Amino acid sequence: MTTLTMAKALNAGLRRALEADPKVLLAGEDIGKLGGVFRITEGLQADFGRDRVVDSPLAEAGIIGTAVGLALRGYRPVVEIQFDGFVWPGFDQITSQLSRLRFRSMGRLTLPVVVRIPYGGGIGAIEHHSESPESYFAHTPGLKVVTCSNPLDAYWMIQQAISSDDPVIFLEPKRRYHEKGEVDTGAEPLPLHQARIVKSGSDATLLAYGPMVRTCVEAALVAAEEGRDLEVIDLRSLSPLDDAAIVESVRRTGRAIVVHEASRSGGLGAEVAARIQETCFYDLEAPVLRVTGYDIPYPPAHVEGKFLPDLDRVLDAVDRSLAA
Amino acid sequence: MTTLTMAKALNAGLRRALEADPKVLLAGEDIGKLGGVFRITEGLQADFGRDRVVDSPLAEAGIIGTAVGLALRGYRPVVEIQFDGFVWPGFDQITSQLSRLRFRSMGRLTLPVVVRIPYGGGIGAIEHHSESPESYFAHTPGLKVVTCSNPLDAYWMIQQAISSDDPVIFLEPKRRYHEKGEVDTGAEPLPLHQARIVKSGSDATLLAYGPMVRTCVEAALVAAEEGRDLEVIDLRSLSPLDDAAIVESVRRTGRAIVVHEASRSGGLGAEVAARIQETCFYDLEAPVLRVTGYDIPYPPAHVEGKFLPDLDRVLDAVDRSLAA
Amino acid sequence: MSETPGADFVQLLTPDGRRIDNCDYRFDGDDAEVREYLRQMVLARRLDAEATALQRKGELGLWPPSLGQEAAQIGSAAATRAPDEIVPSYREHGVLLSADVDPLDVLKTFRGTSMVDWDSRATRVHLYSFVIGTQTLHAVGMAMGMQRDGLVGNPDPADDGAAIVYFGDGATSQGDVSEAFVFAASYKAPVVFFCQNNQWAISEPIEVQSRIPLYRRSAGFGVPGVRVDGNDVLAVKAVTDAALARARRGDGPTFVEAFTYRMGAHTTSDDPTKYRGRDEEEKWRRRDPIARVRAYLTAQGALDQSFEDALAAEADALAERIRTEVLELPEPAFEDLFANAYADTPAAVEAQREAYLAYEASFEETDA
Amino acid sequence: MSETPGADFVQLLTPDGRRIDNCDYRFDGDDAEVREYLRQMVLARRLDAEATALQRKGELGLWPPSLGQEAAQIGSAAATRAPDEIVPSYREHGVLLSADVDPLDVLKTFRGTSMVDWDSRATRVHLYSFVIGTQTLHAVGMAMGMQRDGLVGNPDPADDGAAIVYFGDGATSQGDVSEAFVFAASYKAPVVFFCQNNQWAISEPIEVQSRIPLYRRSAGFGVPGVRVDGNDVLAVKAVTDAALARARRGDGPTFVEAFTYRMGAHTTSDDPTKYRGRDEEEKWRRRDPIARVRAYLTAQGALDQSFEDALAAEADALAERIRTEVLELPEPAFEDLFANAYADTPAAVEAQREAYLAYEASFEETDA
Ligand SMILES: Cc1ncc(C[n+]2csc(CCOP(=O)(O)OP(=O)(O)O)c2C)c(N)n1
Ligand SMILES: Cc1ncc(C[n+]2csc(CCOP(=O)(O)OP(=O)(O)O)c2C)c(N)n1
Ligand SMILES: [Mg+2]
Ligand SMILES: [Mg+2]
Repeated sequence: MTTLTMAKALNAGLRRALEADPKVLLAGEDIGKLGGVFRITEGLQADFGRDRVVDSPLAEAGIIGTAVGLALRGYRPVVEIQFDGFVWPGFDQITSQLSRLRFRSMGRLTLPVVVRIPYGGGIGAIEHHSESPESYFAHTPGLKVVTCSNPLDAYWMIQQAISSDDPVIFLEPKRRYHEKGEVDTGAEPLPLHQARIVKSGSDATLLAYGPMVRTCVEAALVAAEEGRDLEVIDLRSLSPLDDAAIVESVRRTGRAIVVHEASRSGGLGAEVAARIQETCFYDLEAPVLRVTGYDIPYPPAHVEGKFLPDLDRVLDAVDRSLAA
Repeated sequence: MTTLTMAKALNAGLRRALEADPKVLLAGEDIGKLGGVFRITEGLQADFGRDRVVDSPLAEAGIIGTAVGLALRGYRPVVEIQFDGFVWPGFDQITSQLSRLRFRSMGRLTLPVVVRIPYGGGIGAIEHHSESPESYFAHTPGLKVVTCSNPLDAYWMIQQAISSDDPVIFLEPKRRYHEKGEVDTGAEPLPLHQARIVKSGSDATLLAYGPMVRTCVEAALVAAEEGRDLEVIDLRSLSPLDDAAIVESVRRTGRAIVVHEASRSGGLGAEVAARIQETCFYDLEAPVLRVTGYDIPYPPAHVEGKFLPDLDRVLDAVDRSLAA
Repeated sequence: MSETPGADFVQLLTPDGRRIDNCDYRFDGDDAEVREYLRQMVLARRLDAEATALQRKGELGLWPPSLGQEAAQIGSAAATRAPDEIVPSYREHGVLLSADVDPLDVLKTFRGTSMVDWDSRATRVHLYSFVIGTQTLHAVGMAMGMQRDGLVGNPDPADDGAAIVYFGDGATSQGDVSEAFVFAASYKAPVVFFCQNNQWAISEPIEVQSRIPLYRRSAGFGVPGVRVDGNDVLAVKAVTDAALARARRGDGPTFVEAFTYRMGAHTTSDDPTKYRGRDEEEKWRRRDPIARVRAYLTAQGALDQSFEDALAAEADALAERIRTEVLELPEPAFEDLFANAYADTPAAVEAQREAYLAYEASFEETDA
Repeated sequence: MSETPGADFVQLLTPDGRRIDNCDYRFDGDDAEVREYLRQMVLARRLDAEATALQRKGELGLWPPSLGQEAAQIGSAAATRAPDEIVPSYREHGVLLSADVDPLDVLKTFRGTSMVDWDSRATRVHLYSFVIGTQTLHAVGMAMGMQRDGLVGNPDPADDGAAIVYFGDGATSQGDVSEAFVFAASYKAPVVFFCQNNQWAISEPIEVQSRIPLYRRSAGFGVPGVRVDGNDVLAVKAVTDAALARARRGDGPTFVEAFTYRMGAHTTSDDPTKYRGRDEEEKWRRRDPIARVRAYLTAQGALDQSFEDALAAEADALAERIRTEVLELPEPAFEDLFANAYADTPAAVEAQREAYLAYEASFEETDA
């Protein structure tokens, strides 16, 4: 058991994957000598060489497209997209090739590619550096989409993603990179596509993932002081969703609030809400509420705090849900 | 009043827009001499010249990116993407530039660009030619997303889209291109972002758009024979949604079924269902159901009929909704 | 068509079948080998004709004809050998035939009974790609993999391999293709970019994509380019040999522009009369790649009636097999497709499959 | 750094400030004009230094320094005039200063109080772009618009215009940039592609993007390329003049590679010691573009103390203004942003704005 930041936990997970399987290789812009702009790959090129930790030319379609080719030759490429907003030039390769070459080949080919994307806001960045693109991927059949909310998950989930035979979009909540947590490198990890009850409760279920998990836990602690017993679920896997866990909780609490940074319309919360009302219709005491970014592009850094869901907005929704 | 196919109605609408405003221009692959692979632009280059009806090099990012530049110089470009599955190479330009240059410029710039995309299945095509990408656009703030289901709307909506100062993703249900309808070129059209009740009814509301409107109307006619009175709403505008129309109908019927060809998870139906349960919670007699494509890539043509919602699948959902 | 080819245009056989010399590129095969090319070209053309006819009868959903591009396809494919990887676009029926992919597998896709259904690992022929340009990056990635697998620059050249990727003139405008040049050059990847400039991208003449000869496109990326007479199977073989040898040696990528012509429609849905003239088509018909190699072999005295008869019989047999077996291609079971989207199928997708089956079963009950 | 520049490298001033001739490119300004460049370069450097300092104090979120690229920026901007359109990337603070964009507007973006907040139509300077390469296509589209507006090839060249677009060496790998070459060549659009090769794309040396001189990249697209000493303001001005004149005349696009150096960090978040050596930085320090033009003017006897004093005072005043006014930049009102996403704001977005305001108001009630 050691205490690590999420950044270091990811680094340790990548290192272990590189050690475990010679077919694993990393590629991306500035991931070599620099160790990536967030230093997630720090030291890895020095230790594993330039053939396994590759500084790519500045072109995301090229990065994803060549990863597809490497995977077809039996490699397990883990590519880094420098920031969320820069995945779009590679989106065609993701959505029309990476996600569906297995289907296109009648199930013959496997595409064990991991696309790591630091995502989300809250770091005071300029444009295109604070996006939450998860639902574009979650709507794309053939992809798996996961996100970690803490160092322990970061350490294990990155390794599980790398050993997945399906392509995985691995979303890293960049504003949590420097938060610390206990990492047990010996323990048996939770399966990659399973949700986790972070705090159990009975009055309402908060469904969150990535950066918003901590926000929801904090909200639940404050609510507890007011005598409200909230359950917080870390979805972890956004595609597939862990329906069983969601349904089990909402059946118990009768109330659900989905929280994410992405814009509301067409965000992951829509899918979660649609499923909950399909499966828990008779158990719901209140509509499923969504606490999300607004339906405008990400704003300038000085007001990002207004755009992003925070403890107060979550509690406000809890009030509304309980009042219904 | 004339009878036109949707293809001819679009052609007539484009022609009228070209005549009305010298700043309107069309660009895309093969839209000139050939008139586009669906002949939507047939005859327009001959009449308006190669400067206004432009055969673009084979590159979608280039087509969208140069349209952005033309718009910045005061033009109103209408670009054609040859098939739904080929919009992705241009997606970065759409999602990071076209959709948000207005926001990026603090509201100073207007981007009156229309991106026409023939979409959806049912034409027996090979891969990438039958996609329904609407929810990727509807989740992107700054874009407007509309789709026509009949020649009359096609004629008017394309002109309204061209005169919109916001960028519009204009989705054309290619399998309906050759269906005919009455087109009144003198009438006052419905506002672009308003839904239309195609058939009124009281037992349940079918919410559809584009290619599925006709399917739903047919289902409603069959249901009527069995004594079921279904309302069919053509959403027409997918972003923004006409919330008022949806709520008004569902409040009346207490039951809603959303129908689309796109894969279920994260499809537009998720957003519609999420909103309905938020706004009509106490009016709903049954969960909002979704009749959609499955969560796999589009299948080979010989089995596309199994993938696509049809009359029977819609009626099956109606049964389930009424049984709830 | 584009400007007439200049000095950089590699030709070893004139249109009327006379052998000429080129100081940089030599064809080193014998007449038996050339006869084998003729054989494959004739079979490819027959396959194409049958498929086109089947589409007209409604038995295929679509067909992109390879008519006229046989020399470019057979000549380049002839230069490959294990462990090379072949990465086609969607019109390389001749390449696939040469690489022993069963034509019936190719026809399945266009009939609409299957996604791409040949074993790309066993055949070393990657799937057809329908998104223009996309496959060039896959090929570079495969070449990067081959580098790492130690398949480049070995003491025994027979151990070396490379990837060859096919694409059209129109594809050169796509960002993906330019990025493929960048990555290939940056990594010195063992890849040959084989562009069939058939003068047209659907209705757009090559001038829309490039106002200068296309083979020049790549040099600025550090990838040497060469233009070859794409209707001259010997020249195509020689140029591709050299490019593949360079790649396998570890000297990096090459761009080959095979200057040829799409004699048919873009696909069976297309109507070329809308955008090009008979005279142009006629001019190219006089450069028919099959006639050329046949003229050459005849002049060499290397073609006799028994060869021609056997070839005609083989082509007829192929045609007959196609006509029969296309109609017998099994219809896909929709429920099986749910297993193809993921290696590890999510429960929700499995549930959709079950719901689909239950729904289908409900009709049987009703019908019964 | 990359290989030493060869014969194609246009230089009019040696690093120690001696004037040399070039048969293709001439600088036709007088010393007063050169003094004006010096002035702008000094101001640009001061702006950059102040902004860097403000970022260190936490007053800006980020700053991408232009240090070392002043000649490339001021020299090229000097070649523009109405109705040219200037399309920057994100490091062209010198270009903006030269084009009279208020530095405070630039600083707003990096402080994080605003999106891009200068009037791009009034200034003819398009927004900064942060997605690498994206703006090259916008510039080509603008140039296509200028063609249609009749701003190209007029009897009086003063009526002509062109677009000039800035991007970095790293950007040349992006598909968008290659597509911009394709479109510009296809349409013969009046556009100048101005690439500042500052040798680095964050931590990646130019060799990752190109193993051959970068200016050669464009020729294969039919876009002539030229490499200019990017630290020589006279050469940059002369080369850009020629490229713009060609574009305005209607002769089509040109690619200019300004060979320069990013003397500072990539941005204030970057740490160059991780990836490059002091010796390299030192070598380039000896090619400082400001020292060079100052040496030249001094040798010409065209610099006197009063000019230097006035310039120093002007730079101090600029610095002082920046230091004061950055702190006074108004905080944005979040609710106002809802009006910026659409020309015609949807009801649901308006409702979100109202919900936001009501929610905020609820705190005021609570607080009261
Ligand atoms: C990204 C993308 N855009 C558009 C299309 C539609 N399309 C199919 S083939 C084609 C023309 C291709 O021309 P070329 O590359 O010259 O190949 P050819 O068909 O001549 O062999 C186009 C535009 C596509 N398949 N993919
Ligand atoms: C599409 C995209 N990918 C990645 C990035 C992250 N990024 C910002 S600047 C940069 C390097 C740019 O290098 P270059 O083009 O040489 O310009 P310079 O910064 O040297 O001026 C990178 C990779 C980005 N902004 N956009
Ligand atoms: Mg072609
Ligand atoms: Mg640079």
